[in-house]
Amino acid sequence: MTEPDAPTATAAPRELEMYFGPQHVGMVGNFGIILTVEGDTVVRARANPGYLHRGFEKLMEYRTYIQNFPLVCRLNVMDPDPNEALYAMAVEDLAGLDVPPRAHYIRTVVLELSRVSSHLMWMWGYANLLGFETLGQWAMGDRDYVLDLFEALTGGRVYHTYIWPGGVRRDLPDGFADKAYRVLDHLQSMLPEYDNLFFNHRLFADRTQGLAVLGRDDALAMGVTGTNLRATGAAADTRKDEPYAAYGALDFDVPTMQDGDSYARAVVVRLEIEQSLSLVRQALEGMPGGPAWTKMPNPFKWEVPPGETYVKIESARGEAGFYMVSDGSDKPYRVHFRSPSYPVGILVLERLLQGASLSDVGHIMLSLNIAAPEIDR
Amino acid sequence: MWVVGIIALPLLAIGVSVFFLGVSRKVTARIQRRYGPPLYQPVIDVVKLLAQEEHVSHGMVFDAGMVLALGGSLATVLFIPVGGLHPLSAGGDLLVILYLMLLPPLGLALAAGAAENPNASIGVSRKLILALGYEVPFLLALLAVMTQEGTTSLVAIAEAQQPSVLEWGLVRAPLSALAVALVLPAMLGLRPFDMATAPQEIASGTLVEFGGKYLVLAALQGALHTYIVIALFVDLFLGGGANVLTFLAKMGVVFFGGLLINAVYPRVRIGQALRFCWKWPTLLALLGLVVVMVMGR
Amino acid sequence: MDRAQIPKILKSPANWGRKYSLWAVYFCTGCGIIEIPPVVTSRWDAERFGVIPMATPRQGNLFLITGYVSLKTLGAIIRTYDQMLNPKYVVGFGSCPVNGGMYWDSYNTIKHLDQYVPVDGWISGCMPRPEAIFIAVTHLWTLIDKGLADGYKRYKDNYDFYCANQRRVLPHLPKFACGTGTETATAPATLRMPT
Amino acid sequence: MRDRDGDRDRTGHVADADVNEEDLKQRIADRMPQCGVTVPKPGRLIATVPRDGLLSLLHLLKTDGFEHLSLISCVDWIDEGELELVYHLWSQEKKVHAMAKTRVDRASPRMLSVILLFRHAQTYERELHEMFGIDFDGNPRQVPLLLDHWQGIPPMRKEFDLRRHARETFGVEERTDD
Repeated sequence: MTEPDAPTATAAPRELEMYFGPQHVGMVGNFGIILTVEGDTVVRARANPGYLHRGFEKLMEYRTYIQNFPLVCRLNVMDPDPNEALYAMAVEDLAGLDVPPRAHYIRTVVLELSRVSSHLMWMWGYANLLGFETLGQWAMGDRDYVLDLFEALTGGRVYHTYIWPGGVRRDLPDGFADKAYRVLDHLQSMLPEYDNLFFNHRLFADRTQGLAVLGRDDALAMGVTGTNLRATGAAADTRKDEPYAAYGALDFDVPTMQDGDSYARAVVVRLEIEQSLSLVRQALEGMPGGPAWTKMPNPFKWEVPPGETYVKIESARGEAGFYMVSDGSDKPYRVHFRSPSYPVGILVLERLLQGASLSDVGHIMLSLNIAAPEIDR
Repeated sequence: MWVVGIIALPLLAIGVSVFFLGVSRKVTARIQRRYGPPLYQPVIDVVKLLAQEEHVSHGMVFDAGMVLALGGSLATVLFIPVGGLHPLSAGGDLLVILYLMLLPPLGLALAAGAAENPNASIGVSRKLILALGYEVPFLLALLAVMTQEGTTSLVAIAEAQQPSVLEWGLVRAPLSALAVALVLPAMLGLRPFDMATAPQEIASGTLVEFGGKYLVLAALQGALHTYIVIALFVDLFLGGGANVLTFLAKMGVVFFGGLLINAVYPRVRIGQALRFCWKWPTLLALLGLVVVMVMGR
Repeated sequence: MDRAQIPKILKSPANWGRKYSLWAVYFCTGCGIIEIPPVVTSRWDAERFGVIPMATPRQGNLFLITGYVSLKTLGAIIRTYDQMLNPKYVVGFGSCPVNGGMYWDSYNTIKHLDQYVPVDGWISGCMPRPEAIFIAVTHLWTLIDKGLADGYKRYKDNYDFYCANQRRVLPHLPKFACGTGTETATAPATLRMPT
Repeated sequence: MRDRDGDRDRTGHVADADVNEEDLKQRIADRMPQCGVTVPKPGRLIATVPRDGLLSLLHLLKTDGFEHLSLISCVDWIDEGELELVYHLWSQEKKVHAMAKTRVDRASPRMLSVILLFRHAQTYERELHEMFGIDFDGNPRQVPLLLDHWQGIPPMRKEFDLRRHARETFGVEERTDD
């Protein structure tokens, strides 16, 4: 019981056990992998999560609905807004709250900006791992402009506590659309630069093509969603399958690639940035008038009717879901978060790392776009 | 006079290489749209490291390895003519330099082995494999130059190139020069060939267990290595230098080119690096050797 | 370089080096890590102040503990801290290391970081902005100048106190396998706890 | 496969979605009479079975197109002395989310593992084993996942008092607000 996940076989004399992370520059998030290497080749890999576990689901059972509201966005720091939206949607579903159309559009803007910021962060990490520090610095610098937009809209750079049961916390500030268009234009103009420097680079293709291939059947059988699944050719996207917010009224395609290797996964993310920029633009242009929230009952004494619901959303990493059970009191009875990184970060990662070269461990992990706080919760 | 040279040359080398470190950080920062640290930042770092209250050693072999590495580099510096300065030129030539250049990697390997960190061992093995890769074209190119000039003395080679630009090794043996230029990033440990100290893969590789004054020794050795390789290239192919200043200016140009490549290339895998080194640079160097031998007849 | 600084540098070159060459060791302890990449990249560029991220604890002297600390992470933090060379400075980042913050009643995160490792400075807030990190760095400079950034000395002097606390929450760590378990867990009177 | 052809309308669920769910409900009721099926809203389906029937229900659903296991969740109904296991399945073809539910005894919770049907159930079961203390027969990897050397009652159970634990372990002072 005391030995966490002990190795099954005794290590052969030439094999070496290595702790990859959490104190490791090549590690994304506070996550560990225990590698058994022979020379430069990984023989066996075991994921070692739990460094970020803070018992979210238990904490939420102890807090009222309104107290949970600032808590949920901290589930995943890289992409916080989908979690807020999920929580809001779950509570709305249970309590039967209506959301005005304007709030749907504002939510779409926020969710897509969050996706852009998460993907740019991913690009920084990925480029850095491949030793492409210049692109990493540029992407991170450009991400800051998105954070500036968030700051103008919500007052916070990273955590926004903005999407709220019954709508959003406040309406768009004056001149927000113009600011947003400027940022969108800038990002749009940077994308060709990224392509020249990175995605069209021969060395990038050399290092990633054919690496860590995940077939479509395997991906489907192992619960993979999001960009990782779309890189195998399956056009599954919650935004299309079960449209929420304003996605049903917007015009977009789901970018897919066929190969399912590291390269395909990276290119899908790159294509999604472009698509998200267009979605933000569409949502801003088609923004209807009217109120941005519905009036809620007094949140301090608010009791949500008993019931259960499962809502889901397409976060930057895939299908994020929220299973919420209410027993009619002012606190949720049970909350369970379905994180997109969860199936990918443990079983799929362990499988793809087998036989990989030690130089590729970090960027195989990053190509899967794993967020450690989502796995640990 | 030569006593002054023996003392001055290593000091000059250290000064130049530390200055290069500062420049490299500033230039990289500017390419990355940053302001960057002050030029004298490496000096602050060295002062900080020397002033640390703790220095973790990993035993005699660790210490001896570091001394061997730095000593080897310093000795090499003395044999490389810088402009008119060549204090030990009478006693040495290219072959001596080649032998002396083997000492630093050996010392580093000893120290890293004594540190007993798997990352360090992997870093050393990568470094040695990479050396295996670039030594082949480098030695072939050297052979071509020595055949052409009919001497193994670096001073003579540098002086033979003095008259005009047309006498430069770059013009007279372009294939060999190109071959060495291609493996130059690998010899300098710059991207795309910095896998021996890749922080993101093996957390700084060979340097993982170095701290305090040992890191100073290691960093100094690394900086001197950069100096040696670039000085060799300038002496062999860029006409040496009429005086110290022109020589240093040429070195600066070569280093700057390396920095630009460093900034826009990703890191490759060790296998890819080996394949690259043994393909085009080796072919070019071989071709250059053949051309020299045919023309020389 | 500011001309007025030169006498100061000559007086204590060691402090000059320590101040302007803070090599940061951090790992993604918690949410706070999200603001570190912007700080070290092109928008905010911490390298101006000599702060650069370092890959291995042997080379760093500034330890950023960025956010809530779960028990499993605490083990890694202690291990990393012990590997760093003196002098070393610890900065607690965000509300969670200060008093548990949002996770004050969680079963898996520690509440007061300074009971387990000595902390030289705090940055409060959730999330602290990049400017706050720079303020922390400049504040740390003042502390180093005055000789108040002495967390590593406190750790040495009150090792029993810290060790007992560490053992209380992490009894299984190999570090404590041979300990007696009788160390007192009350703070000695001489221990200056940052308030 | 409707949406891949692009004939889906923009407003969300397609018009014949209800038919699908009613069909499904009927089919499950025919094949497994002990199973209670409800359709709370379009696109959702809840099927409740006794503990023994769960594997056959999951198998039935899987052959019906529910190939994606989203989540295995567990709810602790402490007053009824039972743990409720909820298997969340999604059908990409039908665009329906199904929850298969079953209850196990709280005192000695045991369940058959479903890793033969869904490979990645391994991790979910591993977590439930850790957080609720449920034993999954057939899961080879029931070792701690998130917690480090945890002793005492599994933390997600309702009888685990979070605040008392925090007070005793970390010396957290009680706050006046709740």
